[in-house]
Amino acid sequence: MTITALKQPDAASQRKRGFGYRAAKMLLTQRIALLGLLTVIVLAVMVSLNSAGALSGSYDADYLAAALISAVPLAMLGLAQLMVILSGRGGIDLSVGAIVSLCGIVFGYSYGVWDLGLFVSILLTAAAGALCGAVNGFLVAYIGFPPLIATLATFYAFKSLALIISGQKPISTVQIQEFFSAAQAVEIPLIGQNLPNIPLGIFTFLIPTAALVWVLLNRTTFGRRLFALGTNDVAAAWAGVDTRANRMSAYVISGLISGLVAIVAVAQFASARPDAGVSGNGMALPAITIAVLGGVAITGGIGRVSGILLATLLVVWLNAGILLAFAGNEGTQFQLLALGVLLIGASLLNNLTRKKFGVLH
Amino acid sequence: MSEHPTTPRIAMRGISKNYGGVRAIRQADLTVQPGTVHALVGENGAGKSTLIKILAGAEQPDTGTIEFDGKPVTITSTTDAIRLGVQTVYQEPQLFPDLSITENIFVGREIKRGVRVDWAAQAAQIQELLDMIGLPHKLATAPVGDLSIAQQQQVSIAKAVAGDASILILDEPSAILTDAEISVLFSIVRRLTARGVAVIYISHRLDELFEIADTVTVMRDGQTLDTYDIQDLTVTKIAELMVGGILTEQREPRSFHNVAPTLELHNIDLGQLLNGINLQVRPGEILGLYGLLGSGVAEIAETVYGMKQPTGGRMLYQGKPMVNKGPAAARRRGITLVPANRSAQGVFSFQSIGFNISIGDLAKLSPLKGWVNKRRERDIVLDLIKRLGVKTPNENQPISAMSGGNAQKVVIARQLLSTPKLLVLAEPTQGVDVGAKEEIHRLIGQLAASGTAVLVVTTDLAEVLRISDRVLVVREGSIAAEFGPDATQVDILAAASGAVTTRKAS
Amino acid sequence: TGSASGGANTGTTTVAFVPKLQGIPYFEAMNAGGKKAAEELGIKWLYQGPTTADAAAQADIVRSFIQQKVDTLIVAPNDPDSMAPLLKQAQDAGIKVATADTDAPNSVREVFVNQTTEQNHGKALSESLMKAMGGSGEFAIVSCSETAANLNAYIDVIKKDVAANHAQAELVDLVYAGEDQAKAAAMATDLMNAHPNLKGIVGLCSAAAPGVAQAVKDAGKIGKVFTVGGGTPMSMAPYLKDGSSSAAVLWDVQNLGYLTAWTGKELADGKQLQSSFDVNATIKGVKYDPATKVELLGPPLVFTKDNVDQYKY
Amino acid sequence: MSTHLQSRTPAAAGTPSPRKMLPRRVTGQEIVLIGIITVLWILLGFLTPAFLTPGSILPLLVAVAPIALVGVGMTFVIITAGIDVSVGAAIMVSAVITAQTMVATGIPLIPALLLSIGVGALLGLANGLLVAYGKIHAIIITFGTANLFQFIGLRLFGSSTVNGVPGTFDVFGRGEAGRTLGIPHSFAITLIVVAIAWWYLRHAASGRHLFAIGGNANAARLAGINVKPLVLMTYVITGALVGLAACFVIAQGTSTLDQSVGVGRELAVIAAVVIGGTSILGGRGSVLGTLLGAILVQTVSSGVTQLGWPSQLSDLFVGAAIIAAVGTDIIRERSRRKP
Ligand SMILES: Nc1ncnc2c1ncn2[C@@H]1O[C@H](COP(=O)(O)OP(=O)(O)OP(=O)(O)O)[C@@H](O)[C@H]1O
Ligand SMILES: Nc1ncnc2c1ncn2[C@@H]1O[C@H](COP(=O)(O)OP(=O)(O)OP(=O)(O)O)[C@@H](O)[C@H]1O
Ligand SMILES: [Mg+2]
Ligand SMILES: [Mg+2]
Repeated sequence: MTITALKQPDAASQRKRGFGYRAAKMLLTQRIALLGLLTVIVLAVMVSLNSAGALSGSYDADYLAAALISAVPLAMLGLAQLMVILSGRGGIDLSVGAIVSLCGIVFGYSYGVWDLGLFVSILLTAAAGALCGAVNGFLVAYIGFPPLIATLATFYAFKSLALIISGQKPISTVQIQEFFSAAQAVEIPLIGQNLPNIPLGIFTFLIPTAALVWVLLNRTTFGRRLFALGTNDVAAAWAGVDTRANRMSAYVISGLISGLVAIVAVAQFASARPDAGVSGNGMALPAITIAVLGGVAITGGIGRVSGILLATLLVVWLNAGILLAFAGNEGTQFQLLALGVLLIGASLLNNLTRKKFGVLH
Repeated sequence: MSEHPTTPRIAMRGISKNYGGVRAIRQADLTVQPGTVHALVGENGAGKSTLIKILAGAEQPDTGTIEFDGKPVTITSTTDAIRLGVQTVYQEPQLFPDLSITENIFVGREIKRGVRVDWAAQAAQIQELLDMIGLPHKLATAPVGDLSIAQQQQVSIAKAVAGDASILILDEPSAILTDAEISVLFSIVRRLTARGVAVIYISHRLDELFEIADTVTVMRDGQTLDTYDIQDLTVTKIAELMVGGILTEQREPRSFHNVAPTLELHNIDLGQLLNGINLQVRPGEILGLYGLLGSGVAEIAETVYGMKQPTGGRMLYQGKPMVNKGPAAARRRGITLVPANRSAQGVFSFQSIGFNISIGDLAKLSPLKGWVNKRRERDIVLDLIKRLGVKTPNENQPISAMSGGNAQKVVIARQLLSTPKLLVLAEPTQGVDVGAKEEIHRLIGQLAASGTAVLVVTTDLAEVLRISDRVLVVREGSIAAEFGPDATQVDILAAASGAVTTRKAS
Repeated sequence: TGSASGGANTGTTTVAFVPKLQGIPYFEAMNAGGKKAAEELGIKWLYQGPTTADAAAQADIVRSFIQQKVDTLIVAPNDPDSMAPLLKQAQDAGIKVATADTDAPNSVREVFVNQTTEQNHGKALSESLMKAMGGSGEFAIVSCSETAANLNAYIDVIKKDVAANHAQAELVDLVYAGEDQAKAAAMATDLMNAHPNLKGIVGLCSAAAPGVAQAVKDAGKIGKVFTVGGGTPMSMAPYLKDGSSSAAVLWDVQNLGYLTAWTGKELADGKQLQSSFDVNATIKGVKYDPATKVELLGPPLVFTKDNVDQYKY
Repeated sequence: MSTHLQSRTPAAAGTPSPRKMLPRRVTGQEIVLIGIITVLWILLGFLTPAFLTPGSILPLLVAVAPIALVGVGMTFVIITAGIDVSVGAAIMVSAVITAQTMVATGIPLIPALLLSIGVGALLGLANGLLVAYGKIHAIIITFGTANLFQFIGLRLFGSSTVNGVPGTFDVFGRGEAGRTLGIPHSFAITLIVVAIAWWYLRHAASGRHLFAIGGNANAARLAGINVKPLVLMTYVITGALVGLAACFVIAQGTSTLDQSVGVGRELAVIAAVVIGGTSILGGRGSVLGTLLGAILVQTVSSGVTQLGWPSQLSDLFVGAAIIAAVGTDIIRERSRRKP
């Protein structure tokens, strides 16, 4: 009736508007378009700085490929945050870093000390991660803890447990040291000769995880239910969605992914460190940052796998470039500046988007 | 009455407002005289709420002027509006769940001594206000979050009345109130108009306008059509103005199959809320459940659907005992429900229409359990959109961009993914315009005709009489009376409000 | 790809050093020593550290230096095990690799520039403490990171030395305060309360050493509780002077930085290190063990109120 | 006439006295916390006799002060349904500017205090403007500004420490100079701030408005409350208290200030606030609870050290304390909401 009468002229007028308007709208409403553009800008600026000789090392394909090694844990934990933030009601997981620490020790013992073999060790570690996630999920979904609080509590608890069960010592037996090969850069078969070597973790961990999460979210009914309860918890319950079980599953998956990241971290560091995920600023805050930058709405129900992956690429390549652009201590300091500006800038843009175009994707 | 002798309290001229691409209102005019009740009517999405939000300072217009008592004013915030004496009861209660009723009523204009809130002075005033709206005194300190929706609406009204209003705006206040509560509201409104307050009254219950309104402005497609004296109008006339055509009353005769009941409730209890509920509904039958808010009528629907677990009694479904652990279990059995509160319980706002429909039965989306086949989803969704006449360019539109009536159809479509054996509809047409209401009623009739047992839970008297084969009246957690289709509104209302205590055989 | 001997730099030898973290006096003093060496030896000295003592952040920086194709890459690893593979990667890229301050024993590093042995350092700490405590009484240790290998090694040495040589002294508690001075002070306060007879506290790292001294000062227990620790001279000077700290055990950090840079140049030039050598007028008698490939700056330096003002870092 | 309402009416029977109109003075959560803390202190008093001595309690209270102080601001922020994860980095910036100025100019106590508070308030203003007027979720904004503040702080440190910080702030310290009649000044100031904040939140109209904003920001706007300035104010207050807390942190540190100052404090502060019963969803909370929460956390970590247990255990107990405290709160709320 009336609504279509109001809408149709709008659709028509949109068709009439020029390419510029549509491009701007796409950049603002499609987070991945914006991230893609930013990544291209970063690459272009760095490459031109490079050819102008303003960088202290060459910003080339080899370097970009080598930098991808830090993309693996970052993007995977970003995906873990995607799952829980999507589930709504303030979903967030502050404990992922602590789970990485704890599960790293589990992997260190099972693979490096008890010698259970790679396959069993991976299963055990992933199960430990899922169990940690289940604790979070139970507190959030069944008891009704706000996620920020539940995961803050388990962050403290898991972090402490990792130190206690490891006796504060990293596990670095021969097996663990040799496990580094799992993180090494490899040549891509067939087409690899002309391309730089890519860190193995991209293929063994990141791509499978990303594919799995994508399929879960976009091709399974679980994904539908997750989006539903993230968008409107009450409506989901009335539509027959078991909100508690599904919300809990999101946290279990987040824990599971964190468990896998623990294996990546062990491989990358050639040792199982009880503070692997919490030292420095920890792994949780960067992961949340990646998720937000990747366009995941903190209120739930909106978010895409591609956004996480692109945001990771942007941050990792930008950071790598900054290290070459600023010598000395400034390098790492300017990384903080860049991240802060990106995060606030992207959020302000989101806001503009909502005002101008309504919904955001 | 258009040539009123006095200066209008408010004169809005040439008001337009766009939301992104949506033109919510276009060149609307509204002139309201002091001491009158001015009704604003129009289909869902006609722009009524938007127009009054502009007056209340909650939204800023793109174009237009506003005059207050003959002087031009600019209203850029709710503070500006409140300063002019504009008090508003919004369509959705705007309250603070953790604060007490007293604090809710005084929030924003506390009685103060210095910076400190004068609790004692507020306490003295609150009693008077609670008396006026008919809420018990003991609720003064209760957190608003503990109240029922209807009580919250009453608090909103008290809040607006407590302010020194020169204009009182009521946006569909009656939609969730019972008739008793509405009559309290009307007496308040009359008292205020007697003091010279101008009241703007928005409602879809056209019949009540004849009780309270002096003038009526009709809106359509974001425009104000014209303003009429209430004496010059009838319900049919208003409805015709609203939809811009002639409404034909059509009652399709329903054929009633006398077969084994789909659902039987035997002495169902639910804590203090329900006691000893007995009812039966058969395939093809439409059973109306009428009750005032708080009567327990809503709880019957929730119990059947598995949202609440009965504390006593038996439920039989297709002749077999049934325990519904939750809505999912009910749906697996073929019981679906359209919830009463569309925005809170029904709609996944920024998701697409397709998403909003298919969430009802994800198992249908692929032969493989747990899997989503996008093409199959599209086919199913498009089919339902067509069957229900949802007005949308495609199934990917977010449901938040739709009018109330269309959104309601989407929520109904969700229940029809597989033809339900038992369909429960709670307030199926609340806040839905006349045209859409018509279509929804026809749809319910069609479903019944195809063999679905239908349970309609409503507080809309006209509706329950119009579509039901039988009407059960619920009062204080029990079935108070049963009526056949020949009952009158008076019979039912009397039963619901306690005048009739004996059960009348049908 | 660029030539083998450098991308951005042309001709001059480039030595890069990655500290555990930036902004703390210890590593900034090494940086100062390295800069001085660079001026005197005509090399290019690069210094870049993470903002927190984080192995992953450090790895990113090491990777960027590999990319810059420096001639020599020297690292003070936060996590020796995780640094080993990266050093291998650097070596494969034709870069000379070494460690300084903290070793990565299972790596391909060609030299470890050691300030002093863990044995010597631990022993100097325990001897200074025992001297202050008069060889008897209860003492406690406030360490920093739970996982720092060198700190844990010092703890072992102290335990053994006290057990062997000071039977009346007893280690009653060991706590970890992270790299946080205030937390170290709070924990030292708790230790003094829990053990009223406590006579000594070791503040093991450069954050804990001033922290424990401050706690003793605040508790008004100067002269009753004695502290020693691994603090840098300028941060320890006030405490050494008021007696809340009896001794700070460290080494000449600027000289260590100088030696690090010098060693980097030697490696780049492909020279063989002698078993004992002098670097300049102040750095003399450096030992080198070809079997373990470890350079040794010399014995630890004990700062007291008498000599602390000679060191400006 | 309102018979139909009777089955749904909650709350006690009878007309309330004006006294009952007042918001509750002490919440259930606070009573629980007082109980837990009392039990813990008595228990620790038995297990380690030194615990209940002034030499142990006073430093504990001094250590509580900065966390509780920032916690007061954080409580304001969280009541409005916001959050500020940048307070750790903001402490760093305030502390380094103040310490450097003291070293360079030797300014006396009051100007130094004002400087630190001013810097903190300025950082809070940046947060507040972005949250209130940028209309972005507070957690995102403050994650962003946390990075920016950390950048600013590190640049100011200039890869060095601030050495020879004068003892100007010793009046807030752990030592003898920091006490009068045995009461630590820093804790006394914190108590005063808590008391003022408690009164403000309970009795001042604008204090009540903070609860309204947290309960339903749109309804608050529609009720004519100036939401944005009030939200802005909560961040500025948090910033100012961060500035004051930075002075306490300097006083509790050594004569050398290094760049680890403030790092990770935000989580400790948030932990204290949520243990104190403030709802992270907004609309409900108390500063008294926050103070008690901070005391509980500090008691746990001091207790673990004094008992001679491995210090790594204290985080485990903090985690457990959060779950226990918030869990009882959730269960109590739920049982209250059930008629
Ligand atoms: N915030 C908004 N953003 C986008 N569109 C909006 C917004 N609010 C209203 N609209 C659109 O503006 C039009 C007018 O809406 P409005 O709420 O004023 O209608 P109404 O007459 O009050 O309808 P109802 O009877 O259903 O309450 C509708 O098409 C609606 O979808
Ligand atoms: N028994 C009573 N009868 C009538 N009015 C009362 C009574 N007790 C208190 N009041 C009124 O209620 C208001 C609040 O009381 P009061 O001034 O004691 O609060 P307060 O001191 O600010 O807070 P608290 O009660 O927590 O100490 C006052 O204005 C007082 O006049
Ligand atoms: Mg409306
Ligand atoms: Mg009083």
